[in-house]
Amino acid sequence: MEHLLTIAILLPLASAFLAFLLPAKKPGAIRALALFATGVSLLLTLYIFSQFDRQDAGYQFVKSIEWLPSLKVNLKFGVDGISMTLLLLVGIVSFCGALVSHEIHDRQKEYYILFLALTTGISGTFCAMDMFFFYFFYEMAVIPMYLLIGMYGSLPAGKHGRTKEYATMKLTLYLTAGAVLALIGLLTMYYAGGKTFDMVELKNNLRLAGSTQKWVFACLLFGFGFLASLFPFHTWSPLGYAAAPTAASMMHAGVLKKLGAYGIIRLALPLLPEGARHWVDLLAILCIFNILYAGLAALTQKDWKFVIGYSSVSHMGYVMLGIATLNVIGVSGAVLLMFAHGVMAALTFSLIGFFYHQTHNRNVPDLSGLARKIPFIGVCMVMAAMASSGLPGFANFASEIMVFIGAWHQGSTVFRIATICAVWGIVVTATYLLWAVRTSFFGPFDEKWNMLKDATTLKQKFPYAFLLAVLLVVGFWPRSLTDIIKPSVQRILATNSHRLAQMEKQ
Amino acid sequence: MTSEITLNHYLWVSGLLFALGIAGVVIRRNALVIFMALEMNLNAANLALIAFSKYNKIVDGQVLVFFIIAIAAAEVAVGLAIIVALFKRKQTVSVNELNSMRL
Amino acid sequence: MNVHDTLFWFFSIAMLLCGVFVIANRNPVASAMALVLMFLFMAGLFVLLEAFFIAAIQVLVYAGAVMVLFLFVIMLLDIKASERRRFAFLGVFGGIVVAGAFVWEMRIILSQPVIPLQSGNTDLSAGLENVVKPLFQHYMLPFEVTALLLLVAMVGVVLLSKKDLK
Amino acid sequence: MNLYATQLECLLVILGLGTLLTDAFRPGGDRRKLGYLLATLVTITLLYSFTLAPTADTFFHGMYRLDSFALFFKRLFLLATAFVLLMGAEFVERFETGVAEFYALVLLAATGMLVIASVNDFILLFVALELVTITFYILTAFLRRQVQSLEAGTKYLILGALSSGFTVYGIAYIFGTTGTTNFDKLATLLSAGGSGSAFLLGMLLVLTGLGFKVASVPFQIWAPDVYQGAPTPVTAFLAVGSKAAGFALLLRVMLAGLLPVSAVWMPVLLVLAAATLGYGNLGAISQRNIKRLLGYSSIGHAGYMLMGLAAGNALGSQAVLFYLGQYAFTNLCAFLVIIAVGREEIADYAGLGKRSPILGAALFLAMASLAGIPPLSGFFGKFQLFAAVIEAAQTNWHYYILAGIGAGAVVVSLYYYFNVGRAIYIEEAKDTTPIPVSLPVRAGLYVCMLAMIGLGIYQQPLVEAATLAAGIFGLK
Amino acid sequence: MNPVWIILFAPLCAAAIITLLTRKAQMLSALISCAAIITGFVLTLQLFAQQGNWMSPEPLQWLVVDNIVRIEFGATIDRLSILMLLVVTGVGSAIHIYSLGYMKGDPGFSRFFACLSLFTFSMLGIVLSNNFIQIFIFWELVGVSSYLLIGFWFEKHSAAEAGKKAFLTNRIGDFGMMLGVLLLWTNTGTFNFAELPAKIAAIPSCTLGLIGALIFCGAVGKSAQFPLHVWLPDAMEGPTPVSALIHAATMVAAGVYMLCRVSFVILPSETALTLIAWIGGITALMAATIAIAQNDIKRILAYSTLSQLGYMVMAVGLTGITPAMFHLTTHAFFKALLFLGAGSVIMAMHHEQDIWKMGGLWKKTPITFATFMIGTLALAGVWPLSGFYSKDEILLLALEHNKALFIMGAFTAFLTAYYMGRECFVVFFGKPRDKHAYDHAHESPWVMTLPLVFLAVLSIIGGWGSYIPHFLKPDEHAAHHDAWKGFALLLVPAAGFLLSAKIYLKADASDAPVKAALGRAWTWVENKYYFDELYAWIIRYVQGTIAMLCELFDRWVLQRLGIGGLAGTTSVAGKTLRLLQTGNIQSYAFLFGLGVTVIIYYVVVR
Repeated sequence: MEHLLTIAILLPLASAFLAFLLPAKKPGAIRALALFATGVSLLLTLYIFSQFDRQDAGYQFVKSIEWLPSLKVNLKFGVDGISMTLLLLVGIVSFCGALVSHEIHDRQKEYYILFLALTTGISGTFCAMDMFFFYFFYEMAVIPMYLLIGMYGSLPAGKHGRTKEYATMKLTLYLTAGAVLALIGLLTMYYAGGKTFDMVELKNNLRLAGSTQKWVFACLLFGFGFLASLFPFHTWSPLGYAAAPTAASMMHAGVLKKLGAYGIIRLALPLLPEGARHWVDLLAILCIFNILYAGLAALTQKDWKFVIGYSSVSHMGYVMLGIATLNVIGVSGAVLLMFAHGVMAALTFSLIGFFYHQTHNRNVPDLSGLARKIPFIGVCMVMAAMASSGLPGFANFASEIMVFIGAWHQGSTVFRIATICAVWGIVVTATYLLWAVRTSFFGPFDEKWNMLKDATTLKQKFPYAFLLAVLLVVGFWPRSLTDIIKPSVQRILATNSHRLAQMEKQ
Repeated sequence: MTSEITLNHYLWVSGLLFALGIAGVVIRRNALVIFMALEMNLNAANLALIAFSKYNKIVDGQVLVFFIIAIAAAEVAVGLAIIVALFKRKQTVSVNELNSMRL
Repeated sequence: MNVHDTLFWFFSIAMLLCGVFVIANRNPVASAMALVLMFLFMAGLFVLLEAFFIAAIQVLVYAGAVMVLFLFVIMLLDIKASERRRFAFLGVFGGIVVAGAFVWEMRIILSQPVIPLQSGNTDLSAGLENVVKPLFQHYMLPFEVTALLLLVAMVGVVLLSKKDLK
Repeated sequence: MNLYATQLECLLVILGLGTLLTDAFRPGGDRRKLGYLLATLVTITLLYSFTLAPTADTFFHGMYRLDSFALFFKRLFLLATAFVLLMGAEFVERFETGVAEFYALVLLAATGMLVIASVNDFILLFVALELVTITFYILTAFLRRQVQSLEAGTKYLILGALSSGFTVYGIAYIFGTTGTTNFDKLATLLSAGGSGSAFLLGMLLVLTGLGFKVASVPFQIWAPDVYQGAPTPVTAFLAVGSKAAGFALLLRVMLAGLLPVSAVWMPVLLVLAAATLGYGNLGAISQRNIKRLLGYSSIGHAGYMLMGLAAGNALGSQAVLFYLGQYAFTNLCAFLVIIAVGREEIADYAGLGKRSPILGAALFLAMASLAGIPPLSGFFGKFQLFAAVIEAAQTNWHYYILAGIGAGAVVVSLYYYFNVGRAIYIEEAKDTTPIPVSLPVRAGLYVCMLAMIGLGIYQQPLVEAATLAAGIFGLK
Repeated sequence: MNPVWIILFAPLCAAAIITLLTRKAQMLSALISCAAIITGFVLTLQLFAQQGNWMSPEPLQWLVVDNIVRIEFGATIDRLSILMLLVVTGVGSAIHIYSLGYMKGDPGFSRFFACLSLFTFSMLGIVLSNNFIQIFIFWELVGVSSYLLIGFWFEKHSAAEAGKKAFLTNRIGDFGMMLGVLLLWTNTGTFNFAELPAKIAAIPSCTLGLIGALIFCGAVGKSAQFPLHVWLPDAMEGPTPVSALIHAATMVAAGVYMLCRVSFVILPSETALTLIAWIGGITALMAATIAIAQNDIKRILAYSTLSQLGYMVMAVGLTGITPAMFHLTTHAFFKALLFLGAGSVIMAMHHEQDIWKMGGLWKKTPITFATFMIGTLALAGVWPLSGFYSKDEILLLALEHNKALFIMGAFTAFLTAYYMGRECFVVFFGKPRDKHAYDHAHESPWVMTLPLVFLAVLSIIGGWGSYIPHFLKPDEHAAHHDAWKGFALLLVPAAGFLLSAKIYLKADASDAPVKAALGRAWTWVENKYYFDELYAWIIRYVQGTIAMLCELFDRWVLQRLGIGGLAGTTSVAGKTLRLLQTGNIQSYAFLFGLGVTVIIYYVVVR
């Protein structure tokens, strides 16, 4: 029972090793293994979710293995409401990602090994209760991502001579730059917390002067901000997604990106209250840029993946805005939005992958009236676009409205302005998404796309339908997640304010 | 009759010789002469060691000089062998023609 | 000024002049000859410092063996006149800068007397015994290592100079 | 007793002399098999070394130690030697002549390194150092038909001799100003009394010599040329053995002998570490020759390790040892692949992942480990070093600057390492013929990969060994 | 289970079942959809019959975070919502049945009914909402189902474009509404309609005005008020039943309904009221003027809808909640009737919508003609049809409160009669302009005519006895205006009809005399005051420019200058450093020596 979580996290990695031993000539077996690993992981996650004690705000299913006594490193996994939500997201997206990976025909063995390693890297980060392993898994995603994009990606030529090699290198460098920046902050916290990597202990022991907190928080904020594509560190993101193969885009935009925001919520907010208070205003301003600027930039894009890429930058602005509010509703909204946007981005990228695989063209103006040939994909795409632009009924709406309320509730002028911009942002989002959907799926049918085939069998439809269903279920009943997110967020913020009070007393 | 010559005098001589050695390495392009300059460096160290040994009344300095001389001999042998081999290939001992690797 | 001091000045100045000659002379043969002289004057300084054993080795190994090797190689290679090119200005400048900087720093370092933290009481002038005995007692390991080094040098020189290639 | 302490050295000397004799008596033997045999024997020696117990005693009148630090490095050198012999065996065709001598020289150099691991006296230090260095002059110039090899040899020779001159001059001053050459006595004397500027001169000049060995700025300048020109097994030996020897000395001298004056040398190392990081990583950016790239990279890694030394705390010294340990596996892995491929231009590695999956995977993992990405051992090495620097920064904020530069270096290094990775996996091969990989090389690669991944995930064994080894300095 | 939930969720279930299961079986799908709404209608009638003994069901806690935010999912059942439920389910049922005939044979038949059911669900949701967030949720859902239905024939360029336009325009309105809701929430701490009225008084009046104005933005978008009216005429690209249901009877009225629902926010603020009244008045007049120059049978009706919505909004602005709802109800009857009639005409003419290609149809399609005439008269406000009662109440209200608005309203009424007259005369009288089409024209099947008749009856009797205002405000007797004023106002539509009859009631009628009389004004009116062009210009140049600037900033400043610059600097630094690596030993030795001296300098000398 207590090992379940560890198994759910490490199963994909173990399968990657197993796949390494399988002969490359049997891609079918490797694919089956990958599906099995991600599927079982998902089921275990769902089981853990069902057993999750909704009243308890702390970590559950904690399992600690002593790892490196000299540095006091323990392999310690546990989930609280926030991690639980995001672990669920990893399970869902990775399973669907594995499902839609049938489009890969070349070097499948390496592909699935990388994909599985990536999955463990991400879920490990979400559940690590030890800062070392948090960072370990955080960085572990770099290699698989680099190779997945480099080996299996594609970037239509001509866009200012940018190649997939350039894209993947840029992405890797950005993420690493952010990671090492965060590392400096994390290590400072390690020493200030009496040399412990354990997040729980750290919460009790950390002593940092206000002035130090300010720059340590900055390290974490911008360090993690690179991955969360915070303005102006976002430029890797659309390019990287555009170049990535379908499943990698799904994992990256859907899940990996959330690691950045998760890091801030998990480590920076509770432990560095003074720093947080110092930086939130700037963060809110950057969020405005994220939301509006990236949204407007998305308006000018022609490539479907660039549109969605900029859109995801824009959405991360909402997440960061939610975090910046430092109140329960805003931060809970941010967590829920991480989930919602993760599923939505995965859905969108998988849909793009579906038709791109057949058309080898994802330039929006070149496509027209696709809905006639691929109505199922068209319907899903419309729904994804609607979800993305915050339509009620989808999880995104519930989370976005929480972010709005939270940000408005925060009360300062900066946040009021940010909220107004954020609300306007959904108009902008709707503008470019509807344009893209309308241009490529609606309108007169272009005969050159006559060869397109729709998803007809249940097997083909499943990943898309599943992702949509998740969005709808959470959208109709957001409390299925907010009820577990809220206590944990509350706890984190309570730590934050408790520390602040302590510091003011001193 | 006391000597006006102190340890520092010897160290000065040694230091100047060492400086000459460095200068020689930088200035000369003939590998053989460079090698001679390097020998001067070692000799400067020898002188310092002997002087220290004398003024500190500790024998270790002299012992080290013994090793240095032996090693210097070996080094010269190896060095000259390499230079000869190089000359055979390139017909030159000028070090500024050794630039087949750069970037 | 006593004899010791006079000899010190003579040997030192002569040695340094020889040193200058070594690096300033464009003819390698002349450089080598100056180097021999330098070694000899150095040996003189060693004698002044009562290091007779070392002085003897200096003459034997350096002035004898090493210099012969040098001269031999110079002759062997028969470097043509074209090789004796003029000095490169930058090289000269650089050499003088570095050497000058070093000397300047030495001037500051040696502006006060160098006093050791501890000193011994070995009488070095008493004879070879005081020098050679520790060599084979205390310093057996370095001695062995040096022996290996000479072996290495031998193997290396043979290898590098072997004419035929199997 | 003394013989007991030096038994590993003795074994290597016997092996080396035996090799020379074998060559003399059986000139026509299969040199490749001889290499494998020697590699196996050295491996056995390595395994045997684990039966030795560290001791606090000194040998040879306080000159030689067989403490855990010494043993750690001895094992490291034996490991490197075994691999270099294996590489030598793979390199047989390109040597044309003197293969047995090559093995013998490698073994003798290794002997020097083993001594270096144990030095406790400047005289022994100098002699052992010269044994290693002079052997390397020969090894570097070993391919005497190739201009590059000779050129590299000449450069290494002249600059090495220059640095020897500095070292010995420095030793002279340390001896002259303290009256001793023994590290322990030195530490006692220094902690009792002050030191003048003449002593500092001596110390810095010794530092120069050691800096040369580890290729630290500003004494790094030889590294790229020599790495490129030397025969590949020798480059590997330089990168792994010689560099580790330099660090062994640096640690021993600085932490055992000169610790009382750490206030003087720590800032120097701080600056040198920063400069070394910058130089190595920036210089590597546009390299096209993989050996030269690794030369620059080795400068960069020297910078990382200097970070640990500059931090001057227990974690830092331990981290340096850990780093060296994992760096050995990583670099040996890379060089094994380079030898197996037999080409040096990075462009020649295009499509390696398809031509030979094992070589591709091994080189890619090596590059990723050098770049410091989990779950590979390089990551944990860097992590510890950064942790050490941040620890030092808690009392001296300048170390944050060092950490920042280190962070920048990590990012830059990722670029050039992944450029190699790109060639391996992303670029299309021009030449798609599969590359045969011999069984011993395959075994070696598996060992290295296993070590890289194993030490990356389960760091405890090496950390424990490193902690024990670094523990002798008694740092906090 | 409270019947309200059945009313609300039956259409959603129908939509889900059709999408997931019965998409292939077209007729079954359609019947499921019809059954759902008719069930709703029956249950609503049952509720209606209970007359005041209503129980609002226990709300679900949809989203609860601390005590700060508590968003419920509940249902308000009161007179207002029941009236609206009746309208939606009643008119909706008629239109569903009509669609069975109208959409027959369309490949997207099932999809059409699924969307229609989804729309019904959303619309009922708006009606039943008991808090602002819930109403916003359904508000958006209505928007999306409207988007889907307008773009139903998605392969038609204009349809796809119109759907997008409608959605986006609505979004702009919702933007304001969302902000208004947030502002209201910060001032009161609740979203709930039941709790809000008590807390309104505490809000400062200028804030309240702002809140009212912002919330009104939502209504502006949804009810297509000036200046966001542009989407509604384009929405006629959808199938005609959709135009009838969504863009005439129900959805566009949602804005008015919402204003009535939240009247407690609006009524206390004079500023908001004035704004609302004037926007309504302007919309009414402007739309009516545009309608006189349109040639598309549905577009004329669309502008007429705009105009009528303007009346309702104006009524709200003049504090006339009851008149607004009254007119909303009657308008739903007769406008749905008119649209369905138009649809029938279009069917008869084989999907021809240009009135100038029709003519003399009254003989061919008698039922359609008769019902259409009833609708027209009701719309024009002719006694004793329903429009007369409801419109008169508004006009008289305006007369009481604001003379200027009254004049505008009255003139609008004149224009209404005029353009409706024009449409009727051109379509049904005169000589057939397209002989071929005329010959093949035929009356629609009974599934289509039956709803026409049903709605015609409602249009006639809807206003009798002021039953609706009474139902809304049972304890308050509707202000009895002087009857003579009402009858005096009859002169206005009469004049309109007469004028249009004079111009258009002839065999070869044309716009030429009007065009000549109006001159430049005609061009303006014909081009809808160039609003579309203005907005297109704004979108292209203002938004396009900003977006382009962002893109350029991203590409050049951030990527090229920032990242490229950083990367470039790094690589230049690398290249510069490598200049040291000349390969020349002399320079190496020099650097080596220099390094040593520099270190010595810094440590020893300095």
